[in-house]
Amino acid sequence: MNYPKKLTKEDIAYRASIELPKNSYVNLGIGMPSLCAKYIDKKRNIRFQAENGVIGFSELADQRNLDPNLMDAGGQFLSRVPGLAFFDSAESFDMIRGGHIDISVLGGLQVSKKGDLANWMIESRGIGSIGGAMDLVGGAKQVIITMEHVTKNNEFKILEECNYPLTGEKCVNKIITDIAVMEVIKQGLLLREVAPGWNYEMIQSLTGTKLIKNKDIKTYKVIRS
Amino acid sequence: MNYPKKLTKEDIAYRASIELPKNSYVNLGIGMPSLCAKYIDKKRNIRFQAENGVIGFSELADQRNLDPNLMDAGGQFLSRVPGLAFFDSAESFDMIRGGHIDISVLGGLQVSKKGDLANWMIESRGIGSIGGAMDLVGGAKQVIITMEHVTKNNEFKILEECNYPLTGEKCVNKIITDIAVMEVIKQGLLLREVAPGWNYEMIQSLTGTKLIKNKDIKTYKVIRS
Amino acid sequence: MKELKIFDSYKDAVKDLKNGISIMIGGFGGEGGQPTNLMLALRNSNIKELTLIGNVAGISMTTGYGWTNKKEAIDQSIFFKNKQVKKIICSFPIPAKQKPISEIEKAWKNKETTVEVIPQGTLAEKIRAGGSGIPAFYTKTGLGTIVEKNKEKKTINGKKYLLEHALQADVALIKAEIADEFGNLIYKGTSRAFNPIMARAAKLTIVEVEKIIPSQEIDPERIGTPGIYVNRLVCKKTI
Amino acid sequence: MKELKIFDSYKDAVKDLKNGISIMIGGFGGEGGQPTNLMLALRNSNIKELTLIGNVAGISMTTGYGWTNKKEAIDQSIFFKNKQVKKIICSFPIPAKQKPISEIEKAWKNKETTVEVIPQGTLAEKIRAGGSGIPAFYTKTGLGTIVEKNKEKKTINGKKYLLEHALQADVALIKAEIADEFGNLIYKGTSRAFNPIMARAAKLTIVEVEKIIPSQEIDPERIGTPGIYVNRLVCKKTI
Repeated sequence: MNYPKKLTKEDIAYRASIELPKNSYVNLGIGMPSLCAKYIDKKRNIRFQAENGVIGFSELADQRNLDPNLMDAGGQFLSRVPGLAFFDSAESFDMIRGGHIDISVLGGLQVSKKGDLANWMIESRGIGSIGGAMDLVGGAKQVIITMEHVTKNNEFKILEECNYPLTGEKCVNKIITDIAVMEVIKQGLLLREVAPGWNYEMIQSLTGTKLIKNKDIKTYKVIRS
Repeated sequence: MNYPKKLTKEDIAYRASIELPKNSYVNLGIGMPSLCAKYIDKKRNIRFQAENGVIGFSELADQRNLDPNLMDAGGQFLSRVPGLAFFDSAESFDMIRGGHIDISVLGGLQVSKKGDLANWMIESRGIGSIGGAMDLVGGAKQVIITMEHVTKNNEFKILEECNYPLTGEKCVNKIITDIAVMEVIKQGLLLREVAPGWNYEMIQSLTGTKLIKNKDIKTYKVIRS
Repeated sequence: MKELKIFDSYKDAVKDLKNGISIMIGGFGGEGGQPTNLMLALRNSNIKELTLIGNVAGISMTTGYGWTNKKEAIDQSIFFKNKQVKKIICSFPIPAKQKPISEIEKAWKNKETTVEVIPQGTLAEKIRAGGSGIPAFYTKTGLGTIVEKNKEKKTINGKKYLLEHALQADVALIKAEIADEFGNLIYKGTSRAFNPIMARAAKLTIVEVEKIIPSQEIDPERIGTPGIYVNRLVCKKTI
Repeated sequence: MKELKIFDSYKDAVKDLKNGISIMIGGFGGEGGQPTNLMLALRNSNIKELTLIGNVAGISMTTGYGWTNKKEAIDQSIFFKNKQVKKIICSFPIPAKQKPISEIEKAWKNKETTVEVIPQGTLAEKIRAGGSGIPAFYTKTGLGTIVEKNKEKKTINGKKYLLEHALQADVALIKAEIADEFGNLIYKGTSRAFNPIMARAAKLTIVEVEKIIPSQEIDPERIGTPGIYVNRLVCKKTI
């Protein structure tokens, strides 16, 4: 099959940023998820939390003003904006595990049709880093996964069952990839949006599980403000 | 039996204060135990903790300078000395339950020969206040009970078994009363000191369990500095 | 996706609360850290069949406990006197002295109210667990006492412990010194007590503060409760 | 009855530690909150067969993670390179990228070190429990994953949870910004992380601080760790 151009990481991050409602508290994972922050209009009052013990940040520090005591969980230095609060690791996970975070945006290695997520270990490596991911997928009110739809070698990442070690069972609510936006519903994965030029059949051909066709499949929003 | 004069509450508190070693962290219960603080020389660096979330205090506030935000667990207002620290109730009991407090001095209604303590409810009243006592007797490294040796009606308070509801089992290390100082040892209660003019037989006659006679029974220290 | 609401009336801040709910009341006992104005508004609201959760249950009005001016003392007694309480969960319901008899003891004797007494540290940890996604934990506090009645026991590393469950509530009424417009809270001295843990353990957290200042002026290092836990702020003078 | 000891040499502060002990290392990962000078002193001490406990295990030296000057990055790799580690308990042992291969991954591949990976929130709570007299607690984190292997499960209010046990250590090496002569500690910004909970969970807590000031000058409202948990302070410039 001849496929149209896929979207960029920035497009995925922008699309994910649209999912974050006004006044929400959000934890962004390392890498692609962390790019979301760039696309948030301040008026939306979205406040980010990081596992290492900070809430209320909105932007990264200027490279000339890096403070080792003001970092996010991805190791990026933050800008000192009004309304920050700090706390230790126990309290940080009270917040996460206790169900207080509205949305967790994470990267994914594999997602199953039931919403199982694998994102912490490539089986063959035999060792991996869990970090805060298992707490986040269990604790956040909503979990959004941002990732490429298939691997570099065109292997499926959206599957009947994950074969990498799981991060969590039935924990994913939405998947945003470089070609599609899917929602996890009871019956499986509902295809809601496709990237410009793509259609259901093309997306299905790159997906390891049957996608449910929404009656109104929209085009993926890629126009950034 | 004709008994000599009993000691005062202040004498009991003074005697208990001698038990507090240099550099120790101590929690004093409401009432008689709280009087201990008066007799501590500052050089001994004894630092008091209170359940409501403060550590490092040493003295009560001047009556003209009462700050509602600087209180101990007995509802007494404290003096703002250098080195205080504040924390919430969860952390206060992490400290107590976690075994970090060296000594807890508490009042008692009854103590058994095994070191069981009853100090929170008079059975006939049917309702009582546990407060922090059960956590303190389980968490502190050493528990000292200060109380009158018998009730106002001359009923025994030191018994084979407590008949009031327990605060804790086998938790008491020392009992300091208005006539004697006893230590809880494996075999029972060891009489270590008697008030001036008192002897083993007199103390035994006011005690509901057999006291073990220390080979060297000392006279109770009542000379205050 | 909650929006923080700022009120300038205590009455308005509690007026939509319903009969039969569970309410945590912060502080320790005494004046400092107690949401006294919110409590008075709750009493005036006349909602009934409440389950109250808090450290004390009414020791100040009989003894003056923890009040700099003992004659002004207000405590949970106001709810018992007004017959609003179905049940109270606390660690210190009554003073040691039996006279004068407190409102809670009267209500308990008249079988108007159930009283559940919990060791203070266990109460604090149950509330902390309630806000932290910990459904239950083990502790040795209360072993060998009536507290262990009807509770599961478990031996861990050769020692016996009791299983204790998390405690949550519909509403928390708490007190802080300062807030900013994001709901970040600063406490003062010993007035932390049960306030920070209750803020996390309730579905709706209503906070009485002395003042609200702009977030530019609040010290992030001093925040005891981040605004994520706060739904309503009440202060007579706002920004 | 501990006496707080103040050192002006990192080497002296760790010189009596013995082979085979368990050591918690504070911070989160990266420069802020990491007791870097104490870690270097521990590496130089050459004590072996250590069990290390901490959030990370060596991601900064391969990726520059969390360092303002990435070339200066120091992390737990120094102990693996020096073959001092029997076991490490952590949440984030290795970076996602496989090249360059980190010292811990080498040591693990060579079977010199056992690596136990724990979800970060569970690790934090296990350490908190260790210092708080809570022997075990339930959490849903890790359910349905390899984390649940060999762990007890329990159904509470109709939902399944895992039993997790407390974690303690012989020694904690932690970092704070400011201390007073009682050992009260103040942290700065995101450099709290695992430091306050580790301070409570070890038999011997050694703290690296930027400065020690007289207690008259320390703000009691800002103290993150009360001195009761601190045994040793190290600072190059003391009072």
